[in-house]
Amino acid sequence: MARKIGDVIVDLQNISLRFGGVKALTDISFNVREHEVRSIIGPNGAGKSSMLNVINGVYHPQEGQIFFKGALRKKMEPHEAAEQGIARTFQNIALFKGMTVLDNIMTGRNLKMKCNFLQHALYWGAAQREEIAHRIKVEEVIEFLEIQDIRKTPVGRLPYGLQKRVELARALAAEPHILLLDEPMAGMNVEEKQDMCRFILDVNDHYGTTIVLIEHDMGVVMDISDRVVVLDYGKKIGDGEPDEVKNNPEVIKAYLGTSH
Amino acid sequence: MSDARGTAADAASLDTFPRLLMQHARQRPSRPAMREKEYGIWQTYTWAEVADKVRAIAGGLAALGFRRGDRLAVVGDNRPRLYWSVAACQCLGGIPVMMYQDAVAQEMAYVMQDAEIRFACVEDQEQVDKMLEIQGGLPLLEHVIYDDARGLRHYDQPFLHGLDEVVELGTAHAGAHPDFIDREIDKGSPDDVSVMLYTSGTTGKPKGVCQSHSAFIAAARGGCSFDKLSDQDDILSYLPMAWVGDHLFSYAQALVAGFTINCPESGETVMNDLREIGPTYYFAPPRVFENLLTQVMIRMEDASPIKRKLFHHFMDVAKRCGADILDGKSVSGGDRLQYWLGKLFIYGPLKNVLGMSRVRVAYTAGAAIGPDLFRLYRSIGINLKQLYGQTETCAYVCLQPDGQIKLDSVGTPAPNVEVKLADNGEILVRGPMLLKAYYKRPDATAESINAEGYFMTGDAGFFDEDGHLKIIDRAKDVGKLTGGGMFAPNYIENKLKFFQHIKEVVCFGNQRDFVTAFVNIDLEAVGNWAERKGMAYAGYTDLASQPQVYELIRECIEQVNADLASDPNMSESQIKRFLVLHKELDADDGELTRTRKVRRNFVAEKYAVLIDALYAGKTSQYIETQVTYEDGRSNKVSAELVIADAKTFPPQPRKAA
Amino acid sequence: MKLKHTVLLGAAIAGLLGSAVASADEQFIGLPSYRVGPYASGGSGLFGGWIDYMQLVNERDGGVNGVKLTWEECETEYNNARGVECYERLKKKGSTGNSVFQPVSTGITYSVLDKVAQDKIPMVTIGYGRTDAADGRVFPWVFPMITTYWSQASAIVNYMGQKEGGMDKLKGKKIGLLYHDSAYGKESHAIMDKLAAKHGFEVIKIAVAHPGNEQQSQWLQIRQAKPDYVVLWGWGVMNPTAIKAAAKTGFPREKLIGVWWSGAEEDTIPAGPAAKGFVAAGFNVAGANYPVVADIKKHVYGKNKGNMEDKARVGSVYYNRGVVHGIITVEAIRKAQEKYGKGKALTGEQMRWGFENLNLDDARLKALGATGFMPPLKITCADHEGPGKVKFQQWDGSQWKVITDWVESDRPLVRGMIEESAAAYAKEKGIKPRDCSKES
Amino acid sequence: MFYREAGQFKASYAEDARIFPIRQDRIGFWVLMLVLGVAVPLFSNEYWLKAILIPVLIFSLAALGLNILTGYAGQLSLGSAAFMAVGAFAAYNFMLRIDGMPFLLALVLAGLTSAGVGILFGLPSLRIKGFYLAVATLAAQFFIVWALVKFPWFSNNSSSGVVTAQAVTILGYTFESPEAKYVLTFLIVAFMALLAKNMVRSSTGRAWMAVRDMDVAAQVIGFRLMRTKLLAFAVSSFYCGVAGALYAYTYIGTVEPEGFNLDLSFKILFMIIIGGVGSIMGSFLGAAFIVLLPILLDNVVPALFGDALGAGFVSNFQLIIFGGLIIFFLIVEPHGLARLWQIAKEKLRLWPFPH
Amino acid sequence: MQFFIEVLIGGLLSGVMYALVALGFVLIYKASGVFNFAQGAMVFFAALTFVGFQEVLPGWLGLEAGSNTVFWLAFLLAFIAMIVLGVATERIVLRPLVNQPHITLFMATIGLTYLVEGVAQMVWGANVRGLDLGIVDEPIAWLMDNYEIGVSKFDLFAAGVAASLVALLALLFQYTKVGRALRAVADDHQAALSIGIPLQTIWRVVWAVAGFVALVAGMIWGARNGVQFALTFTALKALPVLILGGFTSVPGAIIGGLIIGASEKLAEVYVGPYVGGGIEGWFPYMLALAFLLVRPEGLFGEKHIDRV
Repeated sequence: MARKIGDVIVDLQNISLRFGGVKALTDISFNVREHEVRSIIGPNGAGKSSMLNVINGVYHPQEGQIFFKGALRKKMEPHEAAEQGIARTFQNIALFKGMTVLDNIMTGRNLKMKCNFLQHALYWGAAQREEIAHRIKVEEVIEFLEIQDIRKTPVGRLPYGLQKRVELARALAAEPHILLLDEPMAGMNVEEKQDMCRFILDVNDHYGTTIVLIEHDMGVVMDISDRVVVLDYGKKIGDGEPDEVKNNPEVIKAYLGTSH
Repeated sequence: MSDARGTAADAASLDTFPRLLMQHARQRPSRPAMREKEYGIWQTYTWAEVADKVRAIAGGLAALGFRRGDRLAVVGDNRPRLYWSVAACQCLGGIPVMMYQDAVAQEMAYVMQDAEIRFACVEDQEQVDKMLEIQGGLPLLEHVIYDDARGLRHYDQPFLHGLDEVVELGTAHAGAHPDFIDREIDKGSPDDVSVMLYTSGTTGKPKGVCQSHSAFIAAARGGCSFDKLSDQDDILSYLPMAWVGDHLFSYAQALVAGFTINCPESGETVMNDLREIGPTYYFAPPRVFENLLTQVMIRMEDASPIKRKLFHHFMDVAKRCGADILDGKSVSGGDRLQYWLGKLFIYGPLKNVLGMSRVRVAYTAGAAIGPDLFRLYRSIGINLKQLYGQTETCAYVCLQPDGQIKLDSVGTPAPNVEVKLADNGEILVRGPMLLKAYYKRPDATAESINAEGYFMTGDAGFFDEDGHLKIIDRAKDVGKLTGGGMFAPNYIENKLKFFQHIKEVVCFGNQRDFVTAFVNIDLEAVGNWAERKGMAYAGYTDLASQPQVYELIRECIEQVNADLASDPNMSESQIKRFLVLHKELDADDGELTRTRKVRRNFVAEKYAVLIDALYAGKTSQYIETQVTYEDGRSNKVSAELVIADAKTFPPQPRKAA
Repeated sequence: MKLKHTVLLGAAIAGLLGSAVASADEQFIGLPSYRVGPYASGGSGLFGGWIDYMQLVNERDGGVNGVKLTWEECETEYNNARGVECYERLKKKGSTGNSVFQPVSTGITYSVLDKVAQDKIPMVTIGYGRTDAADGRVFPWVFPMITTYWSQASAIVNYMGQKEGGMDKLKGKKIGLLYHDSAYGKESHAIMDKLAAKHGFEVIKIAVAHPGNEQQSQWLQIRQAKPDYVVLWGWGVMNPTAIKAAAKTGFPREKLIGVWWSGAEEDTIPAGPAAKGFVAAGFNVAGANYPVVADIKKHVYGKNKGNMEDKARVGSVYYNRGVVHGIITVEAIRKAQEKYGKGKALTGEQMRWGFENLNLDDARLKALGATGFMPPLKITCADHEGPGKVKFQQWDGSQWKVITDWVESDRPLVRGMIEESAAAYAKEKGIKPRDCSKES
Repeated sequence: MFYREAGQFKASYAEDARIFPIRQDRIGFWVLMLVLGVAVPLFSNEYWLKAILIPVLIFSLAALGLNILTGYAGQLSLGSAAFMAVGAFAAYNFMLRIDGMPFLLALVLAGLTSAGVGILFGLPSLRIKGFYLAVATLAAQFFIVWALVKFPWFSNNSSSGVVTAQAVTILGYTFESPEAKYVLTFLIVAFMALLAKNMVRSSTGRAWMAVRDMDVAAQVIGFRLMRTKLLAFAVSSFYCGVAGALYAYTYIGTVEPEGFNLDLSFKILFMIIIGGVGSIMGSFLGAAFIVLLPILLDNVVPALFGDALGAGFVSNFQLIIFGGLIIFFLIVEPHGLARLWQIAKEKLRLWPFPH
Repeated sequence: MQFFIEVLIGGLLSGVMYALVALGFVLIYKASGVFNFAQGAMVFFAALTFVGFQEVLPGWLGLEAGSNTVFWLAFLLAFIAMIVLGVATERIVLRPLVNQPHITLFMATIGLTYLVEGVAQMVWGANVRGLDLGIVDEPIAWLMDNYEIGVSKFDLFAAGVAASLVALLALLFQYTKVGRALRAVADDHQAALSIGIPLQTIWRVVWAVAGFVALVAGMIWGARNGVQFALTFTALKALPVLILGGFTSVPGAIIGGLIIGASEKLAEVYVGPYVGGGIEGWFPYMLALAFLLVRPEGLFGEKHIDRV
């Protein structure tokens, strides 16, 4: 592999998150290094999605600290996380149903677009140039993910697997430093999973994007991850390279104990 | 002469492709030379840009050590940059060797050995992988250049170069040797070999056909003037670059006339891209026209009854008078009005959906086209014509002139081409477009060109009273039944293939008592038919074995038999027995050529047991066959094939004309 | 039947395209009516009476000097935009175009105010509309006849003065003004303030938000303020609610004086027994025992050509108001025919002359069988209003009883205000007032 | 059927992103513009201009405004008429109080005033959604109309509360005839529709739609909810405001606050639902439908039943038909006329094939 | 002080009236997620039908006008009419629109409003009628005499009716099969379907119950202000109650109604004079809005967390 794993880019320390009285995450610490593929696994309800939501500012932990690129991060809104280069996909596809594939992916570029609505209204000069410039970037992503033929299709009409790919494309269009993927392969057949794995690795490889991944398919996780963190009932029960984690007795117990 | 091709004086000096290219770059620098659907739009390259790119690539090749006379293998889909590589190679006096992109590595290895390739320019990772696979057996191969870098990042073989890298080398080279390319172009001679195309090789190993600049330019000029092609025309280039037709239409004629080549986004999007571009000049083998029509008919089945009625009504009108209107013959006013309405409501939209609204000239060749099919396209106003030619003649022998279309002929000899018939009916041709030689095969060259300089096409045919050439079959395929009657298998097969339910037929009968046939059903058409009948089936093999399907095929065969019975020469060739094959004939299994022609002898050998069963009077036969899939895996398919009889008819005298 | 519908449908569509056919001896009157929506109950009575009167003229007299009256209703839903559409739709109908436009909605009146002058169609707004249009020098095409809101307010104050035994007795009194919180309701403010200043009483203005079906807090305020009289300047459901709330608060109904849009059966019946004693102004009176109403019953309902679905409402306040609209319209036609030729259909311009020279004196009213039914009316070039008199009626629990003769308004005061306002308008719009001495 | 798209390829993104990518649509559009802009004023009669075409255009603009808010940004509003009122009265006051105020500038200022009020009433959208928001917008509806009635300053102390629009003069030309008023309205509406189209096809519109379709995801990819929603309120109110001003100046000629009641707000909402939520063209189709339907019923129903039944019956019957037709339309095509048109167009493009 | 108390009591009692109308909204919204704008028209329709029958029945059956028999017969017939209307609405309007966006259903109910208004006036005419329930709208004498606080007997009666209606509904939901099914449906349509609750039956029942509530509301409002078109405007009074109380909460509707009623009266009396009065039209909305800014889910609405 050509890519080099770099320094710690996100460092979560002693994170605890509660909804009302329900504890979603309890005292979890782990870090993500630049350029690596970092997986979070665990049974349903283990707090995996909450973890991603903490990283990109959708949820705010009651306790703990987050260091981003070495600096302590203040409580921030999701759009601020986006501005810092954190993009993500969702467990239940969160595409914009009323828009075409192209428009969905174009939304991923929004932070890089500088024109205001008045310029848009006139659609002349800078606004048009900007649209085109970003369209070119988006077309590269479209080509990269091989979704040329559905470019103008409304996303609602697409099959599940393709929707997932479009969502990835939308996140990629933002040219993120860190890409959070929440079960990108859930509900896919073997072939689609293979494609998606390839795309994830390609992204990691081609753009050097750091990837934080939640996935149920252990085969996939062990194949493509550099390091894996295991959660169970909101607590961390394992962390390390795939082989290490695979042989961790607590992890084995957690997994044997559930139907996954 | 249209001014697009410059003055006569120009023509004299424009005798090689590089010179033609440079001339266009001067004459119409900002006209589009090529377009390619990429990143969602048609990326357009003007003649000036193309010339610059070609110079750069040529410089890069030269920098890599490419020398005059070297051969450059070109493999890939129709991509502008591959066309540029061809031109760049020619600039340096090299010979591009066009290869089929879907050939498996082993097939490629043969050609590359035969042509002593040092340089290869390939499209993408897939082709690079093939090159890497066969590279061990190709000690001469020095450099492999690829166009699309996707997935190749971690390939660190030193002989792999991205085309961009080559262009950079070329730019640097041009800095060091400013007029190097121009000098190289000046060195070129019209008699130099401009390209090597390998014959598909229905029999034996492929042979490299060496064509000179002058031959291809002559063929292209002839065609352009014949159909008045100009720099305003558009063509969609989607047929394999290694096929002579593409080289003539998309490369040679474009460089002569200066029209625009349009490359589709990918194989899957051809239909869509065709519709977007709406070419004015179109070429497709009969198979494509057939498929299109089948699709049209299938889609129309789902239309509302009113629409269906309207459609069929106007198609009848078109059948009645459409072709005559296109040919400029006189047609009654009522029909004209009906046709006009039809054009508004049916033909126009239909042509539009097919992407043929703007088509001015369309050609088909490579195999016989069904007269009904042919007429149908013409009747809705598409100026579809047939041509006849071979790789060895730059695909240029006979053309159908506008207004003189005969459904079963291939037209009159093209400008500057002499055609005559040998005693055995074999067609002989002579003219400026003949091949220079088969590469390293003086024996074969001598064999195919007779003392008077005529190329022996190997096809049998005759001229009708108007001087139009009719092709019957491959001369060597024309055999005799034991009863003495003529057996022209292609002729019979073509008649059968014109039925929408039949995809492929192989007939046997030479030195036999009667004619038998293997049939491949058309899965799409028969599948649809079966669905409407409510029949359940699991895949091709199952469907092919259904008794109703046999009944369907039998009807087709009997219709052909009745037709054959009316032709005194052919009445004995009626098909007595047939079977429907359990698998589709496939190029991957070697049963078809890459241009999808049946390899008759191979099939006969492979399925000898079936032929025996046909002639032994059995009613069924067990067969087991190896099937190769696209990815190279293989599997065995077996079936108990039913053999059926078909009704034959007594010979009937031809009706008085 | 079916064929007929098709024909009619075709005609209707043709009508939509703006063409219409009518023979020359018919006078066309476009009626922008409202029979659905919140004010449908008033609308159905008013337009019923109006149409019945025109029917009467056709049936009994064979038209006006032989000219039959024709009309077409256009539903406005009391909505300005639809009113404008109706105006435009109706204006070209009939052989001479629509000869008079009477929108029966102040909003629509304003919306077409400019248009009528351009199109030369007189607009008659009886008891509503733009008050200062009574100055015919500035508004030659608009006729806010009989009485305007300002005259009415003044007449109501005069009535109070009568009750108190002299205008000077009003000094120091408190008069509550319970008004519909809209442009219509606010029309009362200026005149009441003027009158208050003149007579030395206090006005307590209390707004009721539309639609007015909740007046608890307003009436609590009234109870606190303890006014001597309350003027009910209401519309629609606000009226019965106010009457009921007055009863609930214990405010004597005799001291609750409604304006003419608050004084109909539609306002009292829903209030039930609470309405007994309620007094309201009216430029027409209720009752079916006037000869003109009797004639309608005989000639129209007798032939089963009546417009009212509920015949019991013939003779109600709104119905009779419709009859007044009919009388004025027909009399203007009669007048204009005298000048422009009897037996001929009139243009809007000719009709305007008819209105401007209308003179319904006692004799004429008697001839029409409408003595006491409406006040005598004389319109001049300068004065497009006329008498400005109202009668007061009291609800006795089942019907309206007239309790006064025609009560005058403070003409000089009102006229002064009108002329002032009209002059301001003329100035704003750059209109040069007509010199009425030159009008014939 | 009449679409001949073969050969219409896009060689640049600018071409690909055109409003009408298909040439036939472009031609059709320009023909329509010529008909509406030239032929109609030349050949149409006064009734059609004054009573139908001008209001259709103005209501289209208002519907467009609401469509931006509801259709594109997903914020349901029941207060559009109030924003029209703000525009109408703002334009009146700008014209009245500033000497030599150019009409077009007054129009823009009216729009801006309305936009400002819109932002104010849009603030709750940051906390509440859906019907709660819809009902909350009723606060705007009632409050604004109340305020306009209550404070006589707005109507220049007019005793009746009704104000008369000043003459419309641009560069010395006074727009008086119905034709001139129509052309002016047409040009303004067409221009604003173009601006709206441009907004919705660029990043602004994508932001709106993203917030509409999935606000959490929109935030996660970097859209700011507050800015996006308030911008939608502002732009929407701007459009309604200009529509209101046009209503006063080129249509009715006078304004009274009650004209802009809840009923009108509902009508505008109907326009976008019937026309098509999230469609520029739908706004126009819906406005035409809602304006024309009662007029058509008015003409047709009496012809069918007029002689048989009473006038009250006829009027009520029209109301029933109107309500019934709206329900019928919602059932048959919940996505509105624009979707019907889209389907028809798809059919025409594929003709003679069914799919 | 008396005055304040009087205003407060009056406001609370008006609030009960608002709550009565809001109740119909809540029932339908809870069961089918439809924001039924036609509730106001249904109130009008119900009242008009009741009065209409009261008028025609004596003639038809030869009964004595104003007798108890006529009253209850008219009530019964009006109730049947409301059931027919409810069931027809479910069948003709809602069922074809199932799974459509809420706004579409909302629009359909506005269409329904026009339709119901048209039908009501077409059948019974546009005449304004009085409705006498036999309870006079007068202040209770001893309160008036002893404390100078005017509390209307009628308003008390209305409050009593509203209270019994709410109690009745509570019993219905708590102790009947349909009621339990209804609560299940309100919680989760899909889940309810999956355990075999026939949604459409539930909807029909709910529309019929809403019709009954409309009838009661219509009769009380009609007795107060007369039976006329303006009854449809009662819906406008109910809407702020709904945002305040939450669309899905019956207690919310009651308490919301009380809050709105009391506060709007107090505002009109104590704030109104400073701004020119007539603020009742918008004040409840502003109040509800201000409240929502603090608690977006309303008084009793369930808190909703977006899961991503």
